[in-house]
Amino acid sequence: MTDDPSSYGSNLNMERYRAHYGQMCRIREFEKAAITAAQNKLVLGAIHPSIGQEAVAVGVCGNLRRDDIILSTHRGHGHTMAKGADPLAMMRELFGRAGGYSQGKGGSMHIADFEVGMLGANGVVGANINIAAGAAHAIKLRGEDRVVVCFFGDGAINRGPFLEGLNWAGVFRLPILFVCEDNGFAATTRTHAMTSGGGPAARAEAMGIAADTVDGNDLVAIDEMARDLIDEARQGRPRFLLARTYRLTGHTSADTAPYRSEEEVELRWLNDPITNMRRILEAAGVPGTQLTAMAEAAKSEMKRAYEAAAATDWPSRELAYADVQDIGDPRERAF
Amino acid sequence: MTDDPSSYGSNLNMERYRAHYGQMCRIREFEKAAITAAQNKLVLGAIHPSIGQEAVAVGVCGNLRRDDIILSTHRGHGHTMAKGADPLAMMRELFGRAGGYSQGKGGSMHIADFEVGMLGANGVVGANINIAAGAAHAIKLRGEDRVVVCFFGDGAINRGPFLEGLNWAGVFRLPILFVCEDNGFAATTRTHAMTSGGGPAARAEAMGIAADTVDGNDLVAIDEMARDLIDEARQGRPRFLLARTYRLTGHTSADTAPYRSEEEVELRWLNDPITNMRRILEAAGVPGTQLTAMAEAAKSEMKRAYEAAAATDWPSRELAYADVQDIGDPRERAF
Amino acid sequence: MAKMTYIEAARLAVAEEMRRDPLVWAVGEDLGRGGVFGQYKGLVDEFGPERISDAPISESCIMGAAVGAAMTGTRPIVEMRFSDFALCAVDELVNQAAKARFMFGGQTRVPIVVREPIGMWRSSAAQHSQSLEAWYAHIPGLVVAVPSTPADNRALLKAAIRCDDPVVFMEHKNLWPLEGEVPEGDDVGRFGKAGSCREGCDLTIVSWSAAVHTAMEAATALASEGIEVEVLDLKTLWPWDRDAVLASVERTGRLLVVHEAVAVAGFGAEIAATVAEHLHGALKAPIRRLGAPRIPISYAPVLEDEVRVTAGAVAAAARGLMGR
Amino acid sequence: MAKMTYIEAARLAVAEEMRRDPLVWAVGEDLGRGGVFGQYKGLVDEFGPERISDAPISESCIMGAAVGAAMTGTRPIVEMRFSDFALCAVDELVNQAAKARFMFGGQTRVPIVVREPIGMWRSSAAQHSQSLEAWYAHIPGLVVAVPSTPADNRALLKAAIRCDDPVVFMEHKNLWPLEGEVPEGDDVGRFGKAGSCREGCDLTIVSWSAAVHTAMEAATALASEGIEVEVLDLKTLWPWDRDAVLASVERTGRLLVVHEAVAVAGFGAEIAATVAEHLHGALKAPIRRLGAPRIPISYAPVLEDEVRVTAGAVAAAARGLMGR
Ligand SMILES: Cc1ncc(C[n+]2csc(CCOP(=O)(O)OP(=O)(O)O)c2C)c(N)n1
Ligand SMILES: Cc1ncc(C[n+]2csc(CCOP(=O)(O)OP(=O)(O)O)c2C)c(N)n1
Ligand SMILES: [Mg+2]
Ligand SMILES: [Mg+2]
Repeated sequence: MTDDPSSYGSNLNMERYRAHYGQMCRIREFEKAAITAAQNKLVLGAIHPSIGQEAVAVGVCGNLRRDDIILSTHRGHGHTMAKGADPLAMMRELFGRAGGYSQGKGGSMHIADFEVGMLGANGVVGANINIAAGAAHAIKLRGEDRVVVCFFGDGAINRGPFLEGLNWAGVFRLPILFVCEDNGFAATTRTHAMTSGGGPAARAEAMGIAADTVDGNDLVAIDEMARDLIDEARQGRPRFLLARTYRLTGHTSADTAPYRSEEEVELRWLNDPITNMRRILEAAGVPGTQLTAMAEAAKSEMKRAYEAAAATDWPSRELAYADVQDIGDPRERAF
Repeated sequence: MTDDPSSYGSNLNMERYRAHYGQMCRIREFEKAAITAAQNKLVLGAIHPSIGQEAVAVGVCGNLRRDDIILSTHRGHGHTMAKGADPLAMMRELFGRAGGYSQGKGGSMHIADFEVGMLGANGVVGANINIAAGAAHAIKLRGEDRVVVCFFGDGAINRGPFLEGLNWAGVFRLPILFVCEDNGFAATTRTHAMTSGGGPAARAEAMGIAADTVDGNDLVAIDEMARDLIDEARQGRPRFLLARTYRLTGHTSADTAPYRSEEEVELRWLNDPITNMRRILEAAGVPGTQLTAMAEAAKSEMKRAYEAAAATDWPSRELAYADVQDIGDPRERAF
Repeated sequence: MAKMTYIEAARLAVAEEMRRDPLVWAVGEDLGRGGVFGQYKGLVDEFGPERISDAPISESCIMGAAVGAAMTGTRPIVEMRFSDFALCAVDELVNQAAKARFMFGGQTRVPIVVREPIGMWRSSAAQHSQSLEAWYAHIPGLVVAVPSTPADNRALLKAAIRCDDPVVFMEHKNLWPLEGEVPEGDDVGRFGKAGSCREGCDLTIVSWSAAVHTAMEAATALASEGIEVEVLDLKTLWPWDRDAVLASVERTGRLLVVHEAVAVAGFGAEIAATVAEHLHGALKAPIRRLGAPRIPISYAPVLEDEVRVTAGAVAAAARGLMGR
Repeated sequence: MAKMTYIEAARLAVAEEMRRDPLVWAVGEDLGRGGVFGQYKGLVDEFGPERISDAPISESCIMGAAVGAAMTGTRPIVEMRFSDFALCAVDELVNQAAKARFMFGGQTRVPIVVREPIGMWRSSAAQHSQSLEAWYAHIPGLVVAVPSTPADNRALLKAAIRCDDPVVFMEHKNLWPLEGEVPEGDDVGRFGKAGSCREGCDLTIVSWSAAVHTAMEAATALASEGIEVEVLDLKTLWPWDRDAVLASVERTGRLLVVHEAVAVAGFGAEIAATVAEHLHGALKAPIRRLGAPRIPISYAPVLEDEVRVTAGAVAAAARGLMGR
């Protein structure tokens, strides 16, 4: 975050950031509702909240066109919503209901909305990196001017696909921006304890992918940097953005995170990206009441999504056999 | 190579380098014999000669103790012999005969002599890197002062295990030296065309493994650098050595390498590491006749190995069922 | 005898073997905080972070390093978290661990235990629910264990740790909280020895892992209808207790194989084929297999259940074989 | 009809499909120089290095990038060089390619063809000789093709390239030089349709890939002894032509499955189990399977041959089933 919020002053694009503030609130409220739903056993699978990391999703995706592509991780709600997905279809997916983005077949960890270019969260850490490289490869082969953004965590840089995918992007000069959200943790482990060397940006640079670092809790900074990097990437110059942030919740909604102190977390809450943005907007003259109203609107939107999802039917059993493959009968059971 | 051979002058440890010269000649002659054997259909599987790269094997392994460990690649004859393996048992292995190091079950691509700490060539590019890290991990757990050297090619740096294994070595501070033999090629591909960024050393540095670069055709330089790096590694400071060299033959003995010009190869022959060493030794006063005699001795040693291998029996058929595993009957065939 | 859960039994096995043999160590992500399911809870306090070692998210290196560490005189327990993630380390397991001893002519051995929790666990979806035991049974060099009870989990895990072969050790996630009696003393399991969970003369059900409990539930229901089912728990798939299966089917004349994995090319096929080969003529009814249809596992409970082999389905199949 | 080799037929199929559809492209190591066996020889001249693309030694990324490129409207042909190296990319194939369409509720498809040359090829040893077709048949979402002739290689490869599902396409390395007639015109194969290589009333042999030729050699020898064998070439294992197999075995009353892969948990078990389930009572002899013993493949010819299923072994098994 910027120490002096007023430093953005009157140059601030007020409309843009007010909208972004609203988007961050929506993501926050969506995830809070999802956590409640998990507690109430309405969401049965694991969910990984991105609370505290919303600025990265919103700041980056705010610079993408609808036909641009993103790939995400297990912690994908924010990216998905920031790319334009509908929270009700997302909530239904988390609830495993009809009308969910994937008919309830994927759940939170496989949330996706191909219509808005969100090509999927992924249950395998790092697997999205190669897939993203391939999406960018296809864009290049087809001579399009779309761009791909691949989000992943600081833990993912220790998996082979990080090397293979970045090298691939560099060799084929693909239109892709890699965004590493460094939230300090890989599940219950402090990532730095299991990472040797200079970290994500140093590794990217060594692979020929120019890397920039940004305060991941400062939406304005992310927005400005992402704009430039996405422009670059669109020209076939792959780029890397390291966003330093913090995971304010446990790894999953069920994780009480006993491996870190309450003081640590409390301190980090002082750097909440949503509060940061609010402070900047207020300093720039946006009335606090207006911002509070936006936050409230987000809350009731997600409450409605929760209730609507809870009232939605289960998917039809027949769907279990749909979309497996064209060839061969998926019902084949030995008998 | 050193431009001015006489620069090593009288500081040269004559005995040491005379022995190393002999060792390089032995490796060269072993591989020439193996190529002949392949042409004569006595060696049936693929062989990957290291002709032109002998200085790396000899220079590095010359600084290891017998109880130190090496891991190698598909191009492993030189490393194996330099670590102290017996050429006859190696030749028998290449011929698929009884008394081969692995009873003829592995062949060239899986050549190994665990007695001298040579824990295997590997048919999967890059797979040896993680295995080597694990060997070093065991050494550390057991509190021993042994060291591991892992050889691999420039092509291997584009596989995930390169990242995972180097990170592992850095995180656990393991006694390991990574040696990348950059011979310019990955099979029929010029490696640089498929490699993004600053190459092997830059990647290693980014992973926190200090990297040095050496002329891979200059045995003296390699010897001196390897000595220091192995000392470092033995203290639990993993190190990386990039040796720039050239593959004077095709990728396999059957590859005529039409993808590069004869002129290119001829030029590279002028930098043959064995000739280089000979020039240095002669400049330091070793009589050429003595060196020629050593080369001749190597040749006849390998001729004898060839003939002895050719005269050796096949392994007993029973061995097909030996050393599969302790548990369960490997003969189990459905019937 | 002590009552404990499946997960406690596993923890006990690891602790006992680590006390016995200082060369045993475990490595995987988050182990210092107990592992993703708490399988390693508290062990770091007793054995320290070198022997209960955290790892980067590097499945290939976790597996590959274990291979090298095993060749160099230690006995690593490899934690893969979900068997699905072990698919990031197949070269290391199949091309390296399984083949090294043979390929190097007996110069080395690779005593690793690869823990790969399998199976459906409510709404874990397609990438966290698979049961691929048939794959590893197909690979020369590997041992495959699939325990169904706390006692077996302890005994077989101890055996796996002592074994000089690479062992793929598949615990079922749904069984973690299952309670059962576990013998006192140094109870070390035997690979390739099936357990008879129930005797019966009408029909043999062969099963393993969590499906054993489904089979038992069905058998109880069937008994009340006068159908006496023999339930065999294979416990390990390589080696598998062919003799026990053949002896039982010879007696009952009927075989039903029940497993959670996809039926097509599942390990049930191996058992069915073997029995068909050996007991032609002795069978009173066609062999049957029950497994999942060939669809990925869904997130939504109602769709997830569609791949489940239920006690009802087992009982129905059994009745069919009895001509009822 | 034109006479050509198995490898030429594959090259032709790729060229034809790439001409037809500009979204088809191929990617793998060394493709610009024709690929490791020359399967792509000359193609770069016609289609350029973007569509016949070299790749770094990055099997995971070759496979993973193909998944992303397929989701983004292209049709990649993935070259894995040896099926053994595809074990470096199993997550990408099994957790990603095979499941994406289902897991995302039909929002996407992954039309990739994964070429994985299989099988023994003199003295290639344990890491370059495997036949793991049974693995992929077990995975929902995958199609598995195992052609045995030049004509089928062309026709099925064309079908695979046109297919919207991920197809694991396993060519046998020993068949590259095999010559055969290949139809003119746009001959596109059908998945799940077995071929009858020879008719006979005494015994059905079911086989695929190179083993079909072994089976045919045995059948010829058996004919001279008065045993008339029907030889079915499955051509694809998922789907496999169950109807053709059941119809044939119903006629002959005897089944022998012959494949090169390890017998234990091989795909032969699926066929044997299915036949046992469906044709109980119609069988005149026990079902038999012939496959490799559960040992890794050796380098030394004499040991390598130990895992080979020979025509002699097939004939002996057939005689056994005929009670001779
Ligand atoms: C290949 C693989 N290994 C392990 C896991 C289990 N896992 C899920 S999330 C996670 C931590 C990921 O850390 P990071 O990449 O930093 O992302 P974050 O959770 O912090 O967003 C782990 C280890 C997995 N999903 N995939
Ligand atoms: C995982 C894997 N992919 C591909 C191959 C095929 N292959 C064998 S050697 C080789 C080139 C390796 O290049 P490099 O690492 O530079 O070693 P060099 O051959 O130059 O010694 C390739 C691609 C393999 N053996 N393993
Ligand atoms: Mg993180
Ligand atoms: Mg090279």
